[in-house]
Amino acid sequence: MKAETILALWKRPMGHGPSLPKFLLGAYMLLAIVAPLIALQNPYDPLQIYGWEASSPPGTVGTGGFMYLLGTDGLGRDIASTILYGLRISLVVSITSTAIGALVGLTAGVSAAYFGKWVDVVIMRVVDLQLSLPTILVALIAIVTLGPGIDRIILALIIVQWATYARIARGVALSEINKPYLDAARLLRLPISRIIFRHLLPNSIAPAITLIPIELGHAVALEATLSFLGLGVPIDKPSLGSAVANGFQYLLTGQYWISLFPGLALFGLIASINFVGEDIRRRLDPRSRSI
Amino acid sequence: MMSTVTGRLSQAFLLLLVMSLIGFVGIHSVGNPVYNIVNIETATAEDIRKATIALGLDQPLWRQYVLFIGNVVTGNFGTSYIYHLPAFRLVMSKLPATLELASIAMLIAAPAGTLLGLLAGRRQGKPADSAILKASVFALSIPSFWLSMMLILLGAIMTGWFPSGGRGPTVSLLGQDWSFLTLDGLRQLTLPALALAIPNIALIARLARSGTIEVESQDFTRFCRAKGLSSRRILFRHTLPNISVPIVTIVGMQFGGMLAFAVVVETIFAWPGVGKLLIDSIQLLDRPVVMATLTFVSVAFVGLNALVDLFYALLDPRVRRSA
Amino acid sequence: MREDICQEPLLVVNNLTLKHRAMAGSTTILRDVSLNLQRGEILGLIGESGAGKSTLGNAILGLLPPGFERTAGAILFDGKALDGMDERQWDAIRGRRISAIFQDHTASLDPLMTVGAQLEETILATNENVSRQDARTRGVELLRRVGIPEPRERYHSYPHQFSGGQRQRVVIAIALAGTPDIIVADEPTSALDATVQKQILRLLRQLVNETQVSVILVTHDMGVISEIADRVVVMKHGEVVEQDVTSAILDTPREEYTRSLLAAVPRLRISASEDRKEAAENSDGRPSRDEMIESDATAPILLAQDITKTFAGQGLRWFRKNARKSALRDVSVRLGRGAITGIVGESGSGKSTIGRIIAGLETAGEGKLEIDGTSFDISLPGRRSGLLGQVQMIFQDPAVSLNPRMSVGETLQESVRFGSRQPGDEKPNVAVMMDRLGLPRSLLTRYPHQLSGGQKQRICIARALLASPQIIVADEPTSALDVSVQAEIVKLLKESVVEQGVSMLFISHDLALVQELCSSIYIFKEGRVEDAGPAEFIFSHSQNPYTRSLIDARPRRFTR
Amino acid sequence: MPSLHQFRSTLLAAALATVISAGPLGAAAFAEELRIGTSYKLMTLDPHYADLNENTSLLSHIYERLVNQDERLNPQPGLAISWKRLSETQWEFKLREGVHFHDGSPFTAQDVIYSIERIRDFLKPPSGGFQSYTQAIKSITAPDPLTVVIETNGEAPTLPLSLTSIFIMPHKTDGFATTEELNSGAQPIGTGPYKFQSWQSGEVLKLVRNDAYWGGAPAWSDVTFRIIESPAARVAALTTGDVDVADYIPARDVEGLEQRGLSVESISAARSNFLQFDIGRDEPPGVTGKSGNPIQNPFRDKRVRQALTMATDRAFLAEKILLGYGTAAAQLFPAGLSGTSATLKVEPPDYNGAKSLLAEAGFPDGFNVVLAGPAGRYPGDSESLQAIAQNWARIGVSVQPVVAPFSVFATQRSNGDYPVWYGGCSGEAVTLCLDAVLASPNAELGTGSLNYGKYQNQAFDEMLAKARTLEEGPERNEALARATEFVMADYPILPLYHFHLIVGHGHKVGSYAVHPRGWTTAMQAVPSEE
Repeated sequence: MKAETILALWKRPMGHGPSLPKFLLGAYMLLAIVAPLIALQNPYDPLQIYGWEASSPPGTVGTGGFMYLLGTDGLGRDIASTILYGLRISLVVSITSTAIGALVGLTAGVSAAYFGKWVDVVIMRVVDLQLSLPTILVALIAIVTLGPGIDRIILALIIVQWATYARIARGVALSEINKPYLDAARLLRLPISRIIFRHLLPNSIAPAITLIPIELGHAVALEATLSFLGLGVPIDKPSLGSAVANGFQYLLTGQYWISLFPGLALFGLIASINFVGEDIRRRLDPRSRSI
Repeated sequence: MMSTVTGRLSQAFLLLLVMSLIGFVGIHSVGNPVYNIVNIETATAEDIRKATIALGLDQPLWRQYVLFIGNVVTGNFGTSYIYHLPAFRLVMSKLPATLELASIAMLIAAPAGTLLGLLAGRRQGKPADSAILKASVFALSIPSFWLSMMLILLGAIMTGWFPSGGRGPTVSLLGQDWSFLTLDGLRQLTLPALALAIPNIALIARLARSGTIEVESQDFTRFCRAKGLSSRRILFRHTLPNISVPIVTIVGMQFGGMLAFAVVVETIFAWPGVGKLLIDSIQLLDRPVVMATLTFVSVAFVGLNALVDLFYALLDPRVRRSA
Repeated sequence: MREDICQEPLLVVNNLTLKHRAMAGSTTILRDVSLNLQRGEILGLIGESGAGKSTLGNAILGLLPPGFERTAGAILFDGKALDGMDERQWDAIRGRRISAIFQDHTASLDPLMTVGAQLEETILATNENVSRQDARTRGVELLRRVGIPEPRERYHSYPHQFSGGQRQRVVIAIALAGTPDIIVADEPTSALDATVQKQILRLLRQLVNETQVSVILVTHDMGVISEIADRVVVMKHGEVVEQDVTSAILDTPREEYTRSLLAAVPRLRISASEDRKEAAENSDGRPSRDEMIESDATAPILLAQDITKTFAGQGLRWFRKNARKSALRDVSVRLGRGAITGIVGESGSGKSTIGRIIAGLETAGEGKLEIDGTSFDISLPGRRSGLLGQVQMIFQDPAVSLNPRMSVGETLQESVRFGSRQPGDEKPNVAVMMDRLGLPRSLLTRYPHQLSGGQKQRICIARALLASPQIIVADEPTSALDVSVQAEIVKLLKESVVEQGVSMLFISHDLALVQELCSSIYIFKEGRVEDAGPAEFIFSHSQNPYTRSLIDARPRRFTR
Repeated sequence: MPSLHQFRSTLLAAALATVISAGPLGAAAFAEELRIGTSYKLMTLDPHYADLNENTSLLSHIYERLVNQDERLNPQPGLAISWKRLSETQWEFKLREGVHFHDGSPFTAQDVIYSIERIRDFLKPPSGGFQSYTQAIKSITAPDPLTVVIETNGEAPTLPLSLTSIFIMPHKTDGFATTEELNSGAQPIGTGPYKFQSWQSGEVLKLVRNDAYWGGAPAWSDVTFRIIESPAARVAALTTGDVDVADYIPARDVEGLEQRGLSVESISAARSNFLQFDIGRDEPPGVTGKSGNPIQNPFRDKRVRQALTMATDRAFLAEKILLGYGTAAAQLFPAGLSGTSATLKVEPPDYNGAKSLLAEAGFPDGFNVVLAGPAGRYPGDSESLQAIAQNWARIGVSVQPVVAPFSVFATQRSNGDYPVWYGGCSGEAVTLCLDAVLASPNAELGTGSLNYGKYQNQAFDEMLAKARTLEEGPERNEALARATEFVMADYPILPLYHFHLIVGHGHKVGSYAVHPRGWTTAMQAVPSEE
């Protein structure tokens, strides 16, 4: 990885010029932040919901005096508002878990590489075990054991994610350790903390940075999947995933809007994250070797 | 060679041990399976107590675990609380359904992904490449549950081309029931197989693409061109074999994943496979079945890894040690 | 073009100008380059990195990466313009008329295919009407011709089962498979050890003589040119500086640049053959180790005795990449106070390993190590043995020797701050050191990627010196640099040792460099000390056959 | 959405293709084979293993009971043609003549004794679900091969009702058959209208017609049960014609099925779902004041329970969540079944009244409460919780709905982790639910087994005890109805709804009689005339 490209990325994280994914992602973020201001209904407030208007098709004007732009779900919640609020949950869960997961994973990976021996063996055994299983299973086991709740989901997603970072960071750190500049650092008998934080870590996180958008996309999808399986967020505070799940049963009966619109929103969110991530990755790694 | 075998075995053993512990503790902390076995609406407290004792659930957890390990050593995973069948036999009976689903999905994904990847890699930077790349990002962005739902919406509800779920009629072969041998069975297979295949096509295509670019930027490709080979020959005779190692790895791993944990797709398409059995059993707290499934899975993973290694040796002479 | 009946040039490059288009804008890579190539001659293309010599080679092969654009001039082959042809037309040229050999013999061959299959597919692709059987016969014949022993048996081997030199021979055989008129040889020997390099060059000469094939030899090494080129084209920054027959270039260079290139090549001095004979009569030509050690009267600053290292041991787990396939057997080295001692050997001889063990970066199984009278337990990893910090190192590749995330100033300050000094010792001044090493102080705020290779290596030297060590191990400090820079660095090292009063272990594969710097020399072969002695003795009197073969592998021209 | 007609024609084509690919044999069997898609996964072939519809529904083709229950849950002759009470502790049952087991052996009193003793004495838990029905039986004798006399420990006026749950197996002379034996492929043998053919656990049960059936040849030559747990898949299988009958159709799919020309039958189930309050503890977990401070158990106050009942829009649950396939509930069994009250009515929500009642009880601003329930165990369970949350919010009670898989929910409920929860009760008679849900917990009497909230009402207990001594009949039903009316005035629970059992069927089936107890059998399906 060229230092110039990294510097360029720091200076201008969103790269040159606008593009649809960047715009979309920006719009998603904005919508999530201002959701309470623009949503016509707070779908998490039972007092604002008119149950008898459940399953209204898009365009119905309800008791609240506004139009259900995308229809209502089986309990009378405005789909458009549900999407806006669900977006908040999806983003908060995934961003928090990705950030903490990256932090934990990077520290673990670099420590494993630097200390070697049993530290390495223990950390990497856990990582290997975890990565040899599909993420969905790890997440399932974690959430089943941890129990329901948004904080538990975040925890489960951290558990799922840290291993990837740890493995990548360890790999990079190992190859960095072999570089002469680290030999030079060791020859100066620098304190271990200085070697790790001044030399090893700054040079090992760059590939992990490229991982963050991918993992963020994964986290959104995984949270949605868990919620879809009924193991995720509380039922009265639907995320995008559980909103889709709520509508799944109605899909076959023609009330397509209940799951179609949240699904589209979810898909657009993940796709825009992935496209922006792809863009960042391409600029950091011009040969785009990583998948 | 010996050390890799023991390494593998010890890893399998470790995997099994960890999974069984997690499974045990996890299920124990979640709830009491007894409530799924007795009719909660008619049973008395006494009934529940008796059933708990009968299942050995009154024992301290560590003793249950020791007992379980002891039984596993003799090949006995216990009897399903719910189905009252030997747990392992139950898992095995679900295997054909999963196996055929995963195989068909991989048979679609591997060639399609590889070809798309080669094409994109060859046309790096050209419209075909960026189209394939973009499509792959899209394909990888669709959560599998939503992909499955959309396939049902498009392939079943709107067009009526395919059934929306369930497994088709089966034909017995080699003592197992397979549904891909009947026309109807294949139709039932199509949508779930596609749901599993699409993300894998994207994954393999991206891998093949980056492999192609990497291999074709190497000196030997340049040398091949300098020595007068046609680019077609280079692609199929040199590039393809050289990118096949990572592809085989990912195919192996993904196949293993599908075999065990096509949870979401199997659930949505009501496909009676191992993944569905696992998630049902987790929900029903049917511990023997959960444990048997996890064991099968860890063994299958290690087996598949060994198979992938074997493939490496076939593909790469450098790996072939003096036999 | 003037008609010339007997000497129609095979290939003519006429005022060729090439540009490379990138996002940042377009850069001229070649400007107004003209040259021609006769049948049966070896044309040397020499220049330092960035001279555009490889680009020219690729242009002749039609293998320019995307982004290159010809803005003027032409390449004529056999009277036809090469550029502007489509891929199909190129297919008729490449392999059959123009073939190539590349630098990296390992990467040139498909690792998954037998050598025979790769030969065969080339023969089938470049010759019409050849049966598979014929192709095989010819393939075996080609292998024999390039000097592969037992070609029939080796035919079905994979590339990784050959040695480096043999692989390059196989590459040459494949290049010959289409009986081409021209072979573009891009640095064909620079990845090989000196002795092997010599053999390959000899083979190329022989093939040219036998088949009248023409060779365009792209290289940065004057030695290679001097060995086999008929004519030489000197290039700099995409332009031709001068061209002439080899002897004229070597003996009477017209241009300053050519002269500087020649001057920078280290020359090996060997005393008259009579002296050598005389010495041989006096001894068996191989001084014992004890003799060597006792020969130095003063107490050495460094004494390594009977160091043995096997790679089953530790170190492997930690530093996998360093696990080169070299072990050490009973290696003893001594370094006199204020002296520069050389360690010479080909790749895999263990010369780097001993350097790293002495610096405390690697452990060894057995052996004793004394620095300034203190002995260290080298079986313990660095920090625990207390060895770390005693010795500083200068590494081969300056590009990766500096932390890319730290400015030059930070790097040097760190060295001052953590260097090994007795309490009360005066701290060296970074700025003074910069001045001494000829580095502008403005570099202090720069980051490594903003520096040139030579600058980076000077920073590395500064870093090593600023830590105030007693000993510096320099591990091939010049081999990643251009010749002209090489000479400066060597000069700098020599001065530093004198000025700073340090002792230096200088590790290199280049005999001439070692001769220039070192007072005594150890010659390593396969993890053992093969020959050792004062520099004078080694170069003038040693009768050790391996030492001799190393000396003989030097280009004649640069050996005096 | 694309047209459903187009969809339907494609489906028909697909169904046709199925028939054709099935070959000539398939065509011949077409008219007489019945394929049922059921949610009931048969767990075991042991008829005495577990008292769950999952088992009994499918096994009732093979095995029969002494006494059957009609659609109003009244006892009807089964293998016993008549019964009478000889004394307070003695019952005599006359057995049906000319009944043979599938292996040809005749049905006699010995088989009845064997079956009852197997349950009472032999089977060990967990196969203990049926023991509650035999607990009252002291001894059983056979004066002649077609008569059994059962002596009970105490008074057992409802013994015939208990026997509606017990399947009769052929007796064995060499001891009792074990569950493992019955599961391991040994052909299960009963007297029922269909004979066992094959069983793949969790997937398929195949049956063939018992031509020697005492009640005349059954309607279908072959019956295949396909176990399809996912409701969507069951509906799909019915629409594609893969099955002729599908049970537990989600209400939301009814319209679609009818549009596609399939028939749907339904009946209010003999059961109810309700909310239960923790009344036993002073400070149950999950209840706090508006500011999050712990408060005294509000559910001990009848006014709070009444207010919450008044604020619950049960019609909404029935109409919107169950899409009309549910009846708003005011008691434990749907009105009309024996022992139910005709006067208890569901009132529309009265939020103002509820609010003032709450204020009277000392909660003018309401309180916070966790409302727990299982996910997907009963139709509309988790949705109901959210709808109730919407209702209660109007009177200031903020609800945090919590759902979990049933076993998790049940574990936590019995751990006492919830203050209010969603429950359900069903049974062969309303007394069962009155005993289990509303009677004070009493291990001796076996009452209060579902009374997790520890509700106690002595007057009601006495009324119930009095009714218990009465024999089946109008007098007893009247007593039960009065007791129900009495206890419901105290708002011990909050009855929500009686969901409807919905069964869909294709053209091959002319009519299907849904049974309130939720059984799915081939006997309920009448072939169409064509």
